[in-house]
Amino acid sequence: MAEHTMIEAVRMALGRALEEDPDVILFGEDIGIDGGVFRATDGLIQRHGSARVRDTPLSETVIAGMAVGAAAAGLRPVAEIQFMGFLYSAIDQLANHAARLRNRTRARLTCPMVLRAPYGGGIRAPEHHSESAEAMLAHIPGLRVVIPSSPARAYGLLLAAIRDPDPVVFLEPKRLYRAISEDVADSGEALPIDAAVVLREGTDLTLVSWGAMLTETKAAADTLAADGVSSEIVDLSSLKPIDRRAVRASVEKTGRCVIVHEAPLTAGLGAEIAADLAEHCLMSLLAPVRRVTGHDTVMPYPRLERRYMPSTERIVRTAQEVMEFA
Amino acid sequence: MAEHTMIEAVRMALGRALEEDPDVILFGEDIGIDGGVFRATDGLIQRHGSARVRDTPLSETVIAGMAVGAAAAGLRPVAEIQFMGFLYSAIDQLANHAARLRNRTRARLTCPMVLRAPYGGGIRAPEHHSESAEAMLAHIPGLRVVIPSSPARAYGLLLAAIRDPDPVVFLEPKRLYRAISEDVADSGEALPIDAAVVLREGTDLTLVSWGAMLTETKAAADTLAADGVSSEIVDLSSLKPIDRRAVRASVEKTGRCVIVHEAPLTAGLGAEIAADLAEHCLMSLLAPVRRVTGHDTVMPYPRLERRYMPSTERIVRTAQEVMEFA
Amino acid sequence: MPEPLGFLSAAGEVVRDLPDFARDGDTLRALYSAMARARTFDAKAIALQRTGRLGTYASSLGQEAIGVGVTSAMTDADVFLPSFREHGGQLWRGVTLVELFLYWGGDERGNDFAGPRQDFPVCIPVASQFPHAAGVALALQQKATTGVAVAVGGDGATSKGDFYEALNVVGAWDLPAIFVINNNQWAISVRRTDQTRARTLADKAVAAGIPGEQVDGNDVIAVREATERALRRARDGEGGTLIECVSYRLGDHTTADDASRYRDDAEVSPHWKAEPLIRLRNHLVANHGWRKDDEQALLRTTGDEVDKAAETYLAVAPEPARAMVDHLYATPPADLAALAEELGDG
Amino acid sequence: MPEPLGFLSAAGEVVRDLPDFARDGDTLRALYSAMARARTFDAKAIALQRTGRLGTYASSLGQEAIGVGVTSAMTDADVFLPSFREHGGQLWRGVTLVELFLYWGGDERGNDFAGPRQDFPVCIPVASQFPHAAGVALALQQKATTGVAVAVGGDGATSKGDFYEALNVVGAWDLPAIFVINNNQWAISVRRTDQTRARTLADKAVAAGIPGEQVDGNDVIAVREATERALRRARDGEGGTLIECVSYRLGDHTTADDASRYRDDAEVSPHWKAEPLIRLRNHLVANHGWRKDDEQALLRTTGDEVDKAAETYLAVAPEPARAMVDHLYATPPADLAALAEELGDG
Ligand SMILES: Cc1ncc(C[n+]2csc(CCOP(=O)(O)OP(=O)(O)O)c2C)c(N)n1
Ligand SMILES: Cc1ncc(C[n+]2csc(CCOP(=O)(O)OP(=O)(O)O)c2C)c(N)n1
Ligand SMILES: [Mg+2]
Ligand SMILES: [Mg+2]
Repeated sequence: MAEHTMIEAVRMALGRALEEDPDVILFGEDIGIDGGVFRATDGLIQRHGSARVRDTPLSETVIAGMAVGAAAAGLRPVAEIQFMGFLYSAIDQLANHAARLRNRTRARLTCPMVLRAPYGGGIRAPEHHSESAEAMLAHIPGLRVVIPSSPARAYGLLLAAIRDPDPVVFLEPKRLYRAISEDVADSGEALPIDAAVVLREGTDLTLVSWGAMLTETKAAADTLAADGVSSEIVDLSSLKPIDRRAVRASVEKTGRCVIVHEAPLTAGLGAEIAADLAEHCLMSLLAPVRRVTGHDTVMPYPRLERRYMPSTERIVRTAQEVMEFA
Repeated sequence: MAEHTMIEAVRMALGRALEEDPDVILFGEDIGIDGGVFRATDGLIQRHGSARVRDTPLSETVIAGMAVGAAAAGLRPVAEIQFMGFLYSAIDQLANHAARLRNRTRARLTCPMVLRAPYGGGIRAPEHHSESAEAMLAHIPGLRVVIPSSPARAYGLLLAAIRDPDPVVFLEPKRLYRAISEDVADSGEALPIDAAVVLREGTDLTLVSWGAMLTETKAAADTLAADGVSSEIVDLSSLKPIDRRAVRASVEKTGRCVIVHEAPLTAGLGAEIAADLAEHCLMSLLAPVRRVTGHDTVMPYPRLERRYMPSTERIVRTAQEVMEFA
Repeated sequence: MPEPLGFLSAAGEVVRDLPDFARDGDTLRALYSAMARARTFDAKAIALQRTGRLGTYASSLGQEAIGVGVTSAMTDADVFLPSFREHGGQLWRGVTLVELFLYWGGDERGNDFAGPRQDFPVCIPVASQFPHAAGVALALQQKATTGVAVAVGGDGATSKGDFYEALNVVGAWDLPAIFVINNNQWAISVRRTDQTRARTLADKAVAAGIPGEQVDGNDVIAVREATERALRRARDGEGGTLIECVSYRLGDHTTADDASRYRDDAEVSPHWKAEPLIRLRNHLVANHGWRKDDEQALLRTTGDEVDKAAETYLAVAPEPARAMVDHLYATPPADLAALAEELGDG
Repeated sequence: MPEPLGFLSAAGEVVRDLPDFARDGDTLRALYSAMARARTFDAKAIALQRTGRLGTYASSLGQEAIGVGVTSAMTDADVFLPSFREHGGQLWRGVTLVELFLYWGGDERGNDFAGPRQDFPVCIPVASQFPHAAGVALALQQKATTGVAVAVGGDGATSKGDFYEALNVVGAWDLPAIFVINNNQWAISVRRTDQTRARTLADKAVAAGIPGEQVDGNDVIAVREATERALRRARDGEGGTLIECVSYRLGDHTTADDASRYRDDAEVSPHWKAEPLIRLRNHLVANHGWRKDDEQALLRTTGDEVDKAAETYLAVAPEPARAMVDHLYATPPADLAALAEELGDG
């Protein structure tokens, strides 16, 4: 087993999928000879040919819509939207078609497609390149929305997404693409797609997060541990459907919860988790459920970006307030 | 003062806006000679001419994007999307442009546009004609999202939306278009755009809802009243920004809260309200905050539609459980 | 500007050498019967809607030649992706009358065709079927079949980005796809000429660098012939085609529409003379011995068949409430499984 | 297929009768200086980016004639809506070098132009500026001004529904809008010929029924002349025009790109001979007494000006954190007002 970055793990999973299933096909902007702007598909066109690894015209609506058609007709398209900021044009096809085809044909036609997109900020990218609009997608019944938090999870979850018989939006935390390496075996083994995972066990407080924000969340847990606070970290991982049981179980144990995400506060996915806890775990809660999120504004241009993103300090401070609550 | 339906009130507000401000311009599909598929613009092209009341080609992206450009260049466009199910194609222009233009130019260019769309189900419409995707829009910083609940509120809020210096998505509960009449004076008076309103005062329980679901919510309150439960009804009215203080004040008083909306549960806007209460009113809560929503699925075709929609009975039952909670 | 391709005049006279298939009386009778069947279905659907027994319905009155002409050229290897106005095409493909009634009656089972399992259901969001067609064509190409994806949309649909993006990728990738435009001159209340300044809708193919052709959409022979040629080109690896079928919407946009608000009878009436059934009937009478008896028998059997289908449809009980969640995912996630239980079979 | 409109050969010889403005030495010197200024800005921006003092940057190297040619034809009554690659155009319009540096350095104040207050800022989501241009044109038309909306986008942008829907409404409504395509042959790594099968990008105008013209995008005279004509038509109420400027992207897509991954030097090198500055310099030397001194003086003043602007930019402190919420709405809703307080001026 060798160490790999997340971008390598994504590439490995894509390569594996192309190898194991002749129906898998990749398309998107600049994914061919260029290997994708983040190099997620680097080398794949050389290995699998330009029929299976295709550069599309610059057309996000047709990328999504063509994936629907191809999936219904027997392929397993894995399409890429270059940045989540350009995925909005694909929402119509996702919401009105991808998510509904099985249901509205009573399973006569299905839609086993994956739409990959890098999401999130923190890399000083130009405007519209740092979106975290996962909550919008998580509101669409019939979709799956998955976000990995590490190279190994990216590998296993992407394989699971590709093999899943239903449409999956697979959002890759671009800040993590090269930030961390870990052992990833190209084993062909998928991870369970609908499951949250406990990344670290703890007893005093539950920290729920996903994707890149787990970096700050873990750092906050470290700081808190030094203060004697034992945090349990739940990586939500599947944002749609949500593994409510896992989150509830943790909070029932700890009695306290802080949710961390990069997207703006209002109607972010943290709301759903807090609401679920308010409904189902009210009696276990020893303190208000708090959310540490991006400020309730548009992601600023790079110069103020850091001031927008939830920092380790903000998480720690909020967690301390939650711990002090009596 | 005369009684008017909501569709008449919308038409009155549009007519008033066209009269009082030469910069107001209406465009959308079939809003001209046909008067809009719901007749919201009936007669306006005759009165204000085909330069100010314009039929667009069938192009939702350009309807939204053209509104952005026209607003920035000094008009006050009031554009119509024929049904909310066709608004998804406009989200890119809303999220990436309308909502950001002021911020990204530090107020050099602004975007005083309104995008109207009928939303919601319950009228046995064909598929894709019954969407309630308000939560997706409420997640977009920089937008306003407003939903009226009665003819008078539609009139006053639509005028407020048109006069507002920022972009507003104005969602009209089509089930109410002709369902109720009330006194509406064509006074030119706008209602406050960012404020929730208490439709009915009560002491035991807060019911939060918006748009057409207030019908069932009020009916539920009546049933509960007969049982001796006094419900306070909050019409959220502005879904973005949310008048959090008004909701909190009510729940701090009553200690119990049920939120009612037609959209699917997961990541619906009810989550944000419940989360806000879980964070800010935990100590006032005598029972878990519950949500009565459309089932967590796609709006079914008409034959099962009624089984999808939150019914008065479901609201009553949930409220009773909340009341019985100890 | 060339005339649209046409073989029969409005009166049914042959104005151009007929293609082989159109010399065969049986074939023409089949086409005629299919159009008549669509029209009978149409009338019944409107009647049911008017009496509260069907949902909002989009009539294909006057445009029957398009769906029938297009699909009659297709094979089982092909995939049909209709808009919401191509009942005649769906019926030719093997969708049953009961299924159509179920769909328009508001029951998802209407999309679970027993027949053309690969065909797409009705598409309500205008033009959104064109990207699907590109995707289907990609799959057909990739799997080295001879199949072609054939999508139909309206004149209004040509204004939507979906149409254009899909047309463009069909061109760029040489996809075996045919986009057919049912140009019935109206998109609800918006005239074709207010929809776009393009000289013809077929001209829009220029933007994608693929062939575009205008045909008389009221001439089922022309529609079929143009489709056959385009299918042949696609099967030969020559890529896609845009076909504009010039026709006219004789009825309201849907049962929810009142066309008298935006167009006069004086505009509509002349088009009744050019509609697709009369001309083919005239041609059959003049050249293939079609008699009054044949016509009456056809109307009778078609009427009976449609009435029976309507009765069958009306007798179908709605699905249990749980059906609305049972089909959302292949394997319902925990919450939905619980919800299905709760909704139960009632 | 007609040749693209051009007046100067790559070597700078006059190949067609010059328009009046191009007979004037001062005008040509101004155009040349503007292109040189854009190129100097470009080099500085890349240098700053390489040393971590600027964000990701899109160079306009080799395409300076497009922005400069287009905007030099425009007046203050018009509105410019650039993509992200038209620095020369923005500068001509009066955006300052400091503002451009601020924008690309990641500071929103870079969009708060002191100069052309009505112009749109850089547009990152490809093609989304075209619907804005249609809207601006609508406002200009409605307010009975003589203004025209002029948007620029890339060859890749022509594949996007936004472009097409906007072009179509410009045609349908006779809007005073000009859509300019900077066809630099590449959309990141995708070749123009893989982007679309359309014969030319100008041909896409056929789909909207408006005039489309192909011009030599490396000939600033041609670009300006075509724009002037289109502006005149628009001001005369004759509606919109699509202008394709054929050029070549000499550099990487942006500083984040490595073009050597997908194209060879062998492909790029010949294009260096056709780039826009050399030919105009040759023409100036041959016809308008442009000397080495002039050139050196120009490079010196431009270099100094750009260096000074860069210094000014680098000295601008970031805004306080509250700026990120202060400008979201005209009147911040309660929660944002509170957040602004909390973020404070630090
Ligand atoms: C994207 C979208 N926008 C709006 C509508 C509402 N609508 C339904 S049909 C229609 C007109 C369609 O005209 P055309 O494409 O010519 O087809 P026709 O109805 O004439 O067959 C409109 C605006 C829709 N279904 N989808
Ligand atoms: C809608 C959208 N999709 C994808 C991107 C990412 N992207 C930025 S520039 C670019 C290529 C643009 O090509 P072209 O239109 O030819 O303009 P050029 O960069 O060559 O000037 C892409 C794909 C984007 N900015 N917007
Ligand atoms: Mg039509
Ligand atoms: Mg380009």
